[in-house]
Amino acid sequence: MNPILSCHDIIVDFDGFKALQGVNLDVHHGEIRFLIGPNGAGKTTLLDVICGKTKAADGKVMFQGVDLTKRREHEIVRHGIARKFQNPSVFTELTVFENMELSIKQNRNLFSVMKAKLTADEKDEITAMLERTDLLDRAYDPAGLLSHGQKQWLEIGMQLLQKPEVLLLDEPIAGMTGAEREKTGLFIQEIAEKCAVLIVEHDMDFVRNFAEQVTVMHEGKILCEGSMEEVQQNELVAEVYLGREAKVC
Amino acid sequence: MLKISSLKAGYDETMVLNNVHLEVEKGKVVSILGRNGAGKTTLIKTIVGLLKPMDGTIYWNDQEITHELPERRAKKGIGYVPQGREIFSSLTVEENLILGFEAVSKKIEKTLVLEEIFELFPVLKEMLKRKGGDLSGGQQQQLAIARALAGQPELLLLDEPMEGIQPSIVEQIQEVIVKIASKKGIGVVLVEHSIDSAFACSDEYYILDKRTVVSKGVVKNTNIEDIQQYLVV
Amino acid sequence: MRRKQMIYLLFFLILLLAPFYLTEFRLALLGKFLCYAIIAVGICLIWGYTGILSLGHGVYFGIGAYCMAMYLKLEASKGALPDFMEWNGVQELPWFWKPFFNPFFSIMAAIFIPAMLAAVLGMLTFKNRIKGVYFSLLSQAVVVVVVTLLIAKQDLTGGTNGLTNFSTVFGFSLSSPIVQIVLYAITVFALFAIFMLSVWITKSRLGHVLIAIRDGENRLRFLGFDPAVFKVFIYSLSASFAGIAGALFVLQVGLISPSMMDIIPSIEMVLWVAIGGRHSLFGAIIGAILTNGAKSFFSETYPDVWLFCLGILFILIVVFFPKGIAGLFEAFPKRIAKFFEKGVKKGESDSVVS
Amino acid sequence: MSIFISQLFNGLSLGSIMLLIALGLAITFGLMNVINMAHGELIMVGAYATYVMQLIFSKYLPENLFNYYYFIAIPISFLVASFIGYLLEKGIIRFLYNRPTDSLLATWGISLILQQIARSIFGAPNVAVVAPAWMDGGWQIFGITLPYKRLLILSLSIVCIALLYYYLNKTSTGLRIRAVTMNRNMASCLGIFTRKIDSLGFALGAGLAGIAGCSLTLLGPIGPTIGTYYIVDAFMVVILGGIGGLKGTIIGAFGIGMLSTVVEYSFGATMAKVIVFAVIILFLQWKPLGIFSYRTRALD
Amino acid sequence: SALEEKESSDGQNSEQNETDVVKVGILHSLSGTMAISEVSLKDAELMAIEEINNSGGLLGKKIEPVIEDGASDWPTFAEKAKKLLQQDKVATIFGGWTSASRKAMLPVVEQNKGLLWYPVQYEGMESSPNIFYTGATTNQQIVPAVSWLLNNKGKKFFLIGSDYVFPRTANSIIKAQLKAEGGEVVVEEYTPLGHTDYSTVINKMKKVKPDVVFNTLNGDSNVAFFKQLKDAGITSKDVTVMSVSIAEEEIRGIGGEVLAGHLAVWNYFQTTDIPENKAFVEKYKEAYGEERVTDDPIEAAYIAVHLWAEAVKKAGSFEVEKVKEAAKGIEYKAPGGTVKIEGENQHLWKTVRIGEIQPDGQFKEIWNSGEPVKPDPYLKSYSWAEKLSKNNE
Ligand SMILES: Nc1ncnc2c1ncn2[C@@H]1O[C@H](COP(=O)(O)OP(=O)(O)OP(=O)(O)O)[C@@H](O)[C@H]1O
Ligand SMILES: Nc1ncnc2c1ncn2[C@@H]1O[C@H](COP(=O)(O)OP(=O)(O)OP(=O)(O)O)[C@@H](O)[C@H]1O
Ligand SMILES: NC(N)=O
Ligand SMILES: [Mg+2]
Ligand SMILES: [Mg+2]
Repeated sequence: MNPILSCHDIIVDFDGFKALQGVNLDVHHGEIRFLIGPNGAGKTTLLDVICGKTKAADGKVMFQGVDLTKRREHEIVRHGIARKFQNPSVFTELTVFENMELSIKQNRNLFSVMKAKLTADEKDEITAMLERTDLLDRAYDPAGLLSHGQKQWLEIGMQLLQKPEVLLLDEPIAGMTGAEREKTGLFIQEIAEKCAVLIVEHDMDFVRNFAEQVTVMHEGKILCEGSMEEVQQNELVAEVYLGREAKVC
Repeated sequence: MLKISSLKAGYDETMVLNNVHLEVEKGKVVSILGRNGAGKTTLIKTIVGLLKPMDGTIYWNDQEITHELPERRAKKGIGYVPQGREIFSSLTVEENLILGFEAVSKKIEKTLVLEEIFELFPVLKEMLKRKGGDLSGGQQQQLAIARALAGQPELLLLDEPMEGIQPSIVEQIQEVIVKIASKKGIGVVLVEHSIDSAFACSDEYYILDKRTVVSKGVVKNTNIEDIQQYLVV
Repeated sequence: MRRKQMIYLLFFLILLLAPFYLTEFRLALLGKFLCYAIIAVGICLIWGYTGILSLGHGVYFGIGAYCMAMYLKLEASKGALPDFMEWNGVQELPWFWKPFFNPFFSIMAAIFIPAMLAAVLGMLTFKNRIKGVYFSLLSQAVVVVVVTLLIAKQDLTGGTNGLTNFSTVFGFSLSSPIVQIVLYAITVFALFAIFMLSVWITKSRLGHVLIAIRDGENRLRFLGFDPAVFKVFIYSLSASFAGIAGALFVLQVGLISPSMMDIIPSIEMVLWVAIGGRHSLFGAIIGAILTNGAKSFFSETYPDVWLFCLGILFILIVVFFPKGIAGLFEAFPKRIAKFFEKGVKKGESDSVVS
Repeated sequence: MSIFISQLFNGLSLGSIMLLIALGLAITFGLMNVINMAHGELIMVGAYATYVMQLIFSKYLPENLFNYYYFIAIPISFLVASFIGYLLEKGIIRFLYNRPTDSLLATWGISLILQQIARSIFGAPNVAVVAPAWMDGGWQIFGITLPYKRLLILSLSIVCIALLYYYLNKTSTGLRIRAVTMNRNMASCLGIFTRKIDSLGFALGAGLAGIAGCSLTLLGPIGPTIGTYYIVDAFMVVILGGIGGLKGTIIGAFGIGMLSTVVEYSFGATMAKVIVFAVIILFLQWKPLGIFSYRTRALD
Repeated sequence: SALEEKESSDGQNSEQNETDVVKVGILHSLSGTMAISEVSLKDAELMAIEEINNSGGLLGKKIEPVIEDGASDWPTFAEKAKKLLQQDKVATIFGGWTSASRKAMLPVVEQNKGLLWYPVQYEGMESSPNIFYTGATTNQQIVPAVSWLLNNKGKKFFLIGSDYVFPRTANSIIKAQLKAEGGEVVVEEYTPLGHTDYSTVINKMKKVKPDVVFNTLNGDSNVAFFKQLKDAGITSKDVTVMSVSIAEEEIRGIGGEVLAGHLAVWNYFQTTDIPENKAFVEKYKEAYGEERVTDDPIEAAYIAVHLWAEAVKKAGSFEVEKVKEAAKGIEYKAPGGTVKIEGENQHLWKTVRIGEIQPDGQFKEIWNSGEPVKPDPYLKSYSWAEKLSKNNE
């Protein structure tokens, strides 16, 4: 099977500091791929490159045969790549509902937006998403009033409403309680039936529970790839990243 | 040394906390648990002074500080690691750390303190000249903790400090928390989402829900299953 | 909701009936203020809703006004060269003046030239992601450029004197009270139409996109929207509102000069909206009318100290009532009580959370 | 050739004036994020302070001291302007941190009021500041005259920038100022007395405006509305240089100074103004955050 | 209301006969950049009004001034003029300084059939039936100054002016005149209003070494220009600067010693040595302070009030049409010498004077025209000006 998204030899250079030094990564449809690695390994930077926020000094990002490297952010999103940031970023002055309304898959050019009316289908869709993210009773509150965790949920919900082909999640469960993590994990599994999910996460329990494929990054390079068990065996991974945890299991 | 009674706090019109009582003793690690939006951050912000309480009192070493400014509280020994890190993004890592010393009024050997910190977080030493904002998420989190430690606090307030930090360092931090609490006699308030990691390093726990403390106790005597219910969504 | 609509309707009705209860002079003043209110609605759209602070709307107002004024000047010159051209040694009517013999062209130009200029400027700056204060100050630089050029090319533009001394519009004498009343009525209708259009925009999904841009345009990019396109659109729209206001202004006031497009008037335009309430279109209208009313009143009553009064009024409103008059009506009693408690901390609560 | 050299000097001189008028703004606006439209009026305050010093010296002090009044006037205008800045901060500005657009509007109101106050105290017409006799004339070199006053202003601006650079980057108060202006809440949680630092920062910026005013008395008019002549230029320098750093402000100031003089020589002052502003507008298209700017990784 | 007012607006001034005061409007910039100059005009006009009131008023009525602030903003001038005429129903307005403010008020006074007295020298090319011009027009200031300079100083002229209407028009007149009379313009420079750096202009001046600098800069820029000229080591001995907008009031804001030796052309100086002026200066200083000075626009504003009063007395009425008719040919002993209202264009016959600035800030008159010069706003009597004025009338 062809990868839906593939990165070739990505190099990112911040004024001399090479945050990524030739990263190759393939993501396939319907896969949940975890990206782990020490702080500063370049995980966020890689996501930034894929979604167009950071420009690579060299290398190529291919998505379903299209070269995304030179595209602008919103074009990349329209191709079907959604991104959730490490810090929750929602529109604080819009209500939760309106946040979601803007996120549904729709024609986003000026004139379509001008004419757009909320259809019954869209409304159902949003309501369903509100329910799943436990925000139904806050639907008409400004998103700015939500707590950190609630914003995280809202943002995940928003990204899903876009019906992406590839979903990039940067530490999605940060700040969530155990039960919520579980719920999010299941949620992600469900999502992965329809699209590929690329997740950056530091919580090993979570990774163990939900990972199919794990990619470990270190110092701007891919260190190794495989299932969680395989990865754990790797000495270097244990040393630079997992610490004692590796031994526990 | 910290005693909060009948605290009522919130934002503008919305009340988030009501009738909260909390006590922290020297050398003890107290963790605060609760669902998202339960008001953990709100509580911490009220303790550091960023939020004015609507009602209730806060005592620090038997002195009332309910209405004091955050900077005064900091000088009195309350250190704070906020949720979201709040690094000074266009200052260098070094400058961020130096600012940590602001809270210290007595003379100290700053290089020694820094050495200690670098032992804990070696990355920071490598990145002294880099801008705080350029660090990765986890590096920033480490910097935020380091900055708070530099202030030699008597009470350390940590709002989800492990968020975004790689597992090996999480372990280290947990160790550090235990160590500084017991060895230096520093009180620690630790906001955590995961019971496991909270219980791994704390002595007491409080659980916030429905605007107030619904359960509290000593970690040693508590069965995790018994309190799980408060954290289920 | 209902109640609001009733208030709007009542307000426009009162405006429409003004010729029956105001003297000719006061009516002319009100007509002028309503032109300002049209600008205010446009500024409210870009500033209050979209978060674009333009300190250069005087330029669009001025261009609209000049377009109309050129027609009026040509009509007043009755086929001869406009007077100022003669004494500046211009021999022949410059090419770009010629289309303005046609009143309909002039009206269209007053609407579309500002919009086009705004679109070009917006295209450049918004696509290059210039925003916030940078954009505001840049728009100020544009004012300097345009005004300096207008003044320097006085043989073609009338220089500092601007264009004035008109006689007729469509053949009717501009000084006739009936014509003035008709022009006033047209202004009321224009304001009404522009207000309704703006209300509709803000209530639609487009309006939500605008607010999202204000909140965080980078985030919006990652929902697949191109903020630049929306910003260019709304900015041009608001420029064309200013242009319409300019055209109506010239018809009623009989004068346009570069000093009316300069930095000071441009900032004042923003102040009207700030005072009325930046997040409220209706507030913007009220703000424009009241601020200018107050200015006229103070300067008539206390010609020596009126600047003090006005300055203090600005400061008080901006500092203590950031939502302006509209905000006052929303929560008057609560604010007063709360202000003293909160003091400094107001408006800061969001920075630690984000 | 001599024209070339003297134009070069004029460019430097104009740049140094630009730098002086922008320096205070680089703090109040660049660092503290207050869009201080009253900056021009603080310049005016400095100018009037100099005028008053001159009056005092000529009326009440022995004549031979008059030659030195200017050296007293520099610190006095700094102090007077920073005191007024301090009062403004205490009374109004402190409510406006994190509300940049509101700060623009409120300081606009402040500028109206300060102008009117000046008019009530000193009258509407301009006042004359007589420079000490030794400042007349200039240094003859390469067959051209470099006026002493311009040389003085050039050196003054260099001294100011050096002191300011040292203060902001090498002292702990400087670090505090930068920290507070960046994130007031966090700074206070670290134990920095933010209110004091705020007042200090604003007073410092205002004081620098005062020095600018003092130096402008040597070259230009002194009246209630002189602030309006300099305010836009000052903002242009700061945004061209890039908010937040002094390096950019210096380059911005001298860049604008040089460009203006070059263009003015061939196209006249009016076109020079148009062209310089147009160049700034276009330059910002290319570098939207100015010559030196720092981009954070954060989304907004 | 506006609907009913249609007819009454025409005969508005008549109803004032019933009361025992007559209102007049005073409309100058009391705030903004122009306040620098205009505030003194208001003072002079108020002084004249008080004089008339103290000597029994006009036609048995006291004059009541209604003061409005034009705020250095032209539409405000239009608005306030309209207000004065329509609301306050003033018998006349005294006001304005810049040409732009006059142009803004012109259609208002014409449409409302009001009357405006404009007291400042200006660029000519205008004569509205509803305006009396008490300042100099070009042939009473610029034209004689250029002739004098050609005869006494040299042929190479350097023109420097602010970039707005008066300087540009003045310079086009000067160029035409120089062409006809054998002079030469070596440089013509304009700087934007409020410009404060003249180093480049001065450099050019050094390069071309003109005989004469003809200066039409606006108020504030003059300060910068002269200070910097002096610093560059150029004194009146090196090159004479002839100014048309620098009077005693402006000199106070620059410093006499900076300007010493340079020239200005006006119709009046504080030092003009005639008895009427002695009394005027004394009274003015008494009213507003010893440190205040009088100058040409102040005098022109002062006599405007008196000229109007004379016309009213002669007409026996405050009605605009009658006053205008009566004003023709009125002579008045002004502080600057005898003036006469020219009926043809409503300007004044005035004596032209050239003065040299002294270190104390006063003028020493070095030349005058002897006789009052007939006002010729369109320069019809000068053949070289044909092109400039061909359109007018
Ligand atoms: N603009 C920049 N300038 C300089 N260095 C940068 C910049 N942005 C990122 N870096 C550096 O690049 C490296 C990779 O950062 P990145 O954020 O991708 O790490 P990460 O893997 O996401 O880490 P974490 O798990 O802590 O979030 C870090 O060392 C960081 O300091
Ligand atoms: N700035 C604010 N203004 C108004 N309401 C707020 C604000 N910040 C938080 N809230 C509300 O206060 C409640 C408690 O928020 P808080 O941030 O204290 O929760 P938390 O327990 O820290 O949650 P999390 O685990 O998600 O961080 C939430 O319901 C939230 O909606
Ligand atoms: N009329 C003038 N001097 O503008
Ligand atoms: Mg990261
Ligand atoms: Mg929290």
